[in-house]
Amino acid sequence: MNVSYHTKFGSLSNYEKGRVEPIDDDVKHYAFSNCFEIASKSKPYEKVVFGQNQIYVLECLRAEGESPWYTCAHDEFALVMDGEVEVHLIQLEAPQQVSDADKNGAVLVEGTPRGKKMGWMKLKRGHQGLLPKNTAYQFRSAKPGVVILQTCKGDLSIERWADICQVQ
Amino acid sequence: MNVSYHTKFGSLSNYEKGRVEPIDDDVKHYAFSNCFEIASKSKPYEKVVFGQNQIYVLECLRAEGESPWYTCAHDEFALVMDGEVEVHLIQLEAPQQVSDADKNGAVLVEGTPRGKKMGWMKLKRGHQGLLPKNTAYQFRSAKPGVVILQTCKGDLSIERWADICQVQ
Amino acid sequence: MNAPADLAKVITSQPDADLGYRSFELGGFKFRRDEYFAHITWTTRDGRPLSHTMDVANFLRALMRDVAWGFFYGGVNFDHVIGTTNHYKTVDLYCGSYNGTMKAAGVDRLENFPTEQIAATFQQMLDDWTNEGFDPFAAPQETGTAYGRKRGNNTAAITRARELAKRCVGLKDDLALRTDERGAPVNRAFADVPQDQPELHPEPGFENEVHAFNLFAFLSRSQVTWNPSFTSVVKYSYMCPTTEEHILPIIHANDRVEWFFQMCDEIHWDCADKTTGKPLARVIMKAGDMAAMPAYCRHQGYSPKRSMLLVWENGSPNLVYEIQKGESPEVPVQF
Amino acid sequence: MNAPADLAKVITSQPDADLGYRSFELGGFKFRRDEYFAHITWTTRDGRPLSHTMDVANFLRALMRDVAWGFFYGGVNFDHVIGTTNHYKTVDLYCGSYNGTMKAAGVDRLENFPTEQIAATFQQMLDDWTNEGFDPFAAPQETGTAYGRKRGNNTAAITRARELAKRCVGLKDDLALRTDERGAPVNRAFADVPQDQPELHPEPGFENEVHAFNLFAFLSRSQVTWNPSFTSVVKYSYMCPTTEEHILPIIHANDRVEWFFQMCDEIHWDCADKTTGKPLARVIMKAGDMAAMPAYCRHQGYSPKRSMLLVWENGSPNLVYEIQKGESPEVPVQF
Ligand SMILES: [Fe+3]
Ligand SMILES: [Fe+3]
Repeated sequence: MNVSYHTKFGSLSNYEKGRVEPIDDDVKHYAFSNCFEIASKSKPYEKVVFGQNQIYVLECLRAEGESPWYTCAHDEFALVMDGEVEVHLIQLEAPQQVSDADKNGAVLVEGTPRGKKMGWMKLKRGHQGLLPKNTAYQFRSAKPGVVILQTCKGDLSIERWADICQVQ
Repeated sequence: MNVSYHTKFGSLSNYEKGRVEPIDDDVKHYAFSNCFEIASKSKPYEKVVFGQNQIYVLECLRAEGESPWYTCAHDEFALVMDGEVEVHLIQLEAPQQVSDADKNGAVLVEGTPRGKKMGWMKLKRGHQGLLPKNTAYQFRSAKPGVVILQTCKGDLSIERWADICQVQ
Repeated sequence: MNAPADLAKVITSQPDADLGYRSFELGGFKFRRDEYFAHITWTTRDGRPLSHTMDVANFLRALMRDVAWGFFYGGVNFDHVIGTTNHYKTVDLYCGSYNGTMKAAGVDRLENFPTEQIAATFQQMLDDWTNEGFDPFAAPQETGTAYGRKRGNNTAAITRARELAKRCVGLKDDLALRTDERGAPVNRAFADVPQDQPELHPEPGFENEVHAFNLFAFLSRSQVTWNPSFTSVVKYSYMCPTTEEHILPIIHANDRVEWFFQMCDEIHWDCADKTTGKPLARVIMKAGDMAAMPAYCRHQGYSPKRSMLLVWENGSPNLVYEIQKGESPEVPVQF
Repeated sequence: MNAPADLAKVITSQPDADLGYRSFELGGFKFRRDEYFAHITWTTRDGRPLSHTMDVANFLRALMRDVAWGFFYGGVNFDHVIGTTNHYKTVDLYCGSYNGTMKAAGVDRLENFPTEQIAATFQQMLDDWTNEGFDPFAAPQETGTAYGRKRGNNTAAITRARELAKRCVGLKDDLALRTDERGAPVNRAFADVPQDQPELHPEPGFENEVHAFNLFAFLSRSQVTWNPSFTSVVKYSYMCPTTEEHILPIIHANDRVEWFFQMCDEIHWDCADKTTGKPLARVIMKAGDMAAMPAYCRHQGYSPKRSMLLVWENGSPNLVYEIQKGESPEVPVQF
């Protein structure tokens, strides 16, 4: 039989949030949130932690306009959940790189990033881009979008669990 | 695909008994027994109760030789589980019938049964015969067989639960 | 109290545009199905929304029995969450009320409905949700899939009448024997069961009294699984033999002691506490074994090969009142 | 300790004359299958025989995951009775040990085996018991039946290699993209998922660094269900997306907090206490929802339509020791 399916994605303008239905537990222990809801209430490029496991985090970013330039001592990955986001990459020169190779999380590049242009990419919904370690990268998004970052918790990570999570 | 099946029946000479595997309960509450085991330890035509629910019983009989003549104020049914058992029926005259129409269970006919011969039937494994109320009936079985009786508990019913049931 | 016409009114939606199935409402319970699942939602005793998901094939197999048996004796658990309890004029529908944890947490819901109201809702749900080619009464190896979008129906299969002898199968004016001609061929798994009928030698005039039939042959021609018929009746003592294959689609919590006599092959039973669902025992039954299910247990059977089980029920109407008054014993026999 | 060759020795019977399947023994546990069921028997802690019956399709789907995942993180419950706990060099096999009632009653059994011993036994059992036409990784609507007598095998399907990117899918020398040519067509349920690849504008020499891929297109071409791949790696942070349809065949009791990010469609989760199996919560996840599974829970998901779930795992080898020392948090975050 030939049936057609409709795959249901969410977006800033159209999402439906699920819920925890507690039976005999504290709903806070499920840290239940929604990336579109978080991004709809965030300022551009706030790195809102919405998943964390020891040093590792998943951050939810509202992509809107140009982000600052970031760099990080380890690889990161950006997954676009809504919108169209450009990622511009510069092979950062050593003095501007994170000096501590073990430092977790992205930091702002001090001053204007110096180094070879590596190129850029345009990510649409479902596209996941590599943010190689020790590069400088900038997001550019003409309209509001949503980016999920796979990274480690760093100086710029923002935690506001009580605001984003179902609490009862 | 054409596969053939072997339906596994039991018999006096060949049966495998299951068991209750208690987790957190008393095995006696399951009154677990086996008709072939009961019949292999019974005397001919002992009416061993192996199922009971208020006034109702299922009895397990070792059919061997000729039984006495029985009669009963209500219908009964005989199901043969092993062997070949003849059932002979006589339309019992009123004086020999059970005088109390509400009396439960079969009784022995006093003296020789008097009345019209109704006929007889030969029951093999899986055959179930009607023992109509107020008739006299007699089982005849050349070799040992097993009969299950659907009836009510009566004067001739024998209960020996501790002997027939799994107790631990 | 509502008039019967109202009671039988079923609250249902238009068919879903994609899936093709209707949703149903009964009191505070909502039911919907999709390709794989039945979804049941309710408001808990403490006022919160809660949901439950069941594989739809398992749900329909359970629903089929509940409908066909008129809610049966006692409790019919579809699984560890949802089920019904028969009060014989009314029926409880519950979610979580017989699940120890959910009950203790106050997240269960139980509502009592007039029998005709819940029956009408369940019948329509069963009919709407059962696709062409899926027979909820059939063994899994003998039917097509329950899954997917709505396609046709199988009304004939789900409205089979229960076969109930008044006195004994094969008597004049009573339940007829099963034959090829009557649409009851021998099942593949019982091809080796002898089909001979008993030798009957009635004297003239006693043809309807000198009566016997081949019960095993009768059962070998059963087209359904886990669906007892009545074959012989002594007062309120009912012989309810049935042929079993795969898993009993419900977890039965009888309100009285129930006896099983395994006539061939084998069935393994999981027995659990009726109120909480906690495991109590396993009962492994082979040909010739007899076992009682105590009235405090719920039971679910597993039959690896199609087998013949004699369910022996006490259908006395007085028993209902004795059960209500707590006078009916929970265990089969004291010894 | 035995030599590795001995450890991998599998104790198995000759094939059953009628059914065609082998039986297996592992320590005090015995396994056999028939047309419909897997039967597991053991001797209880207090020395009595006990048994358990599982639908064999469900058993094989669970066994498939346990084998393919190398016993995964923490506990893999096949159902409410049987399962394994991974200690990463050894594995516990248990019946009833994580069932509150059975544990309290002393009828459970738990044995620890070297990983290679249980792995070899499980692999052979899976191979022997899986028939031609049944793919335990496939969605129920996309495979044939697991039931019946032994017929052929499906070794190719059950020995699929896990797809594990070292850094990121699509990089040189890393896990390749999925394409028609590589035997990974778009699944019927994801026919509407855009297959475009990201626009890449690398400067010369940066072709392997200016890198992105279409994760959703990659997932739309998954041939399996409930089987996470690694697609991107940051230190020990693993993105393990997977496509889900019907029911997660195991009830996972992770030994660490595990995060789920629902990327499209929806999944409903039953969460229960890891130790006892008592229900704790339902988690209804829709596109864009994030939820953590606390380390004290066991979880089982229901996906009505094939959906994309990002399982996010912390695979740090230190975590095992922290868990053993009780230093690892059971809840995802304090707030
Ligand atoms: Fe029952
Ligand atoms: Fe998990």
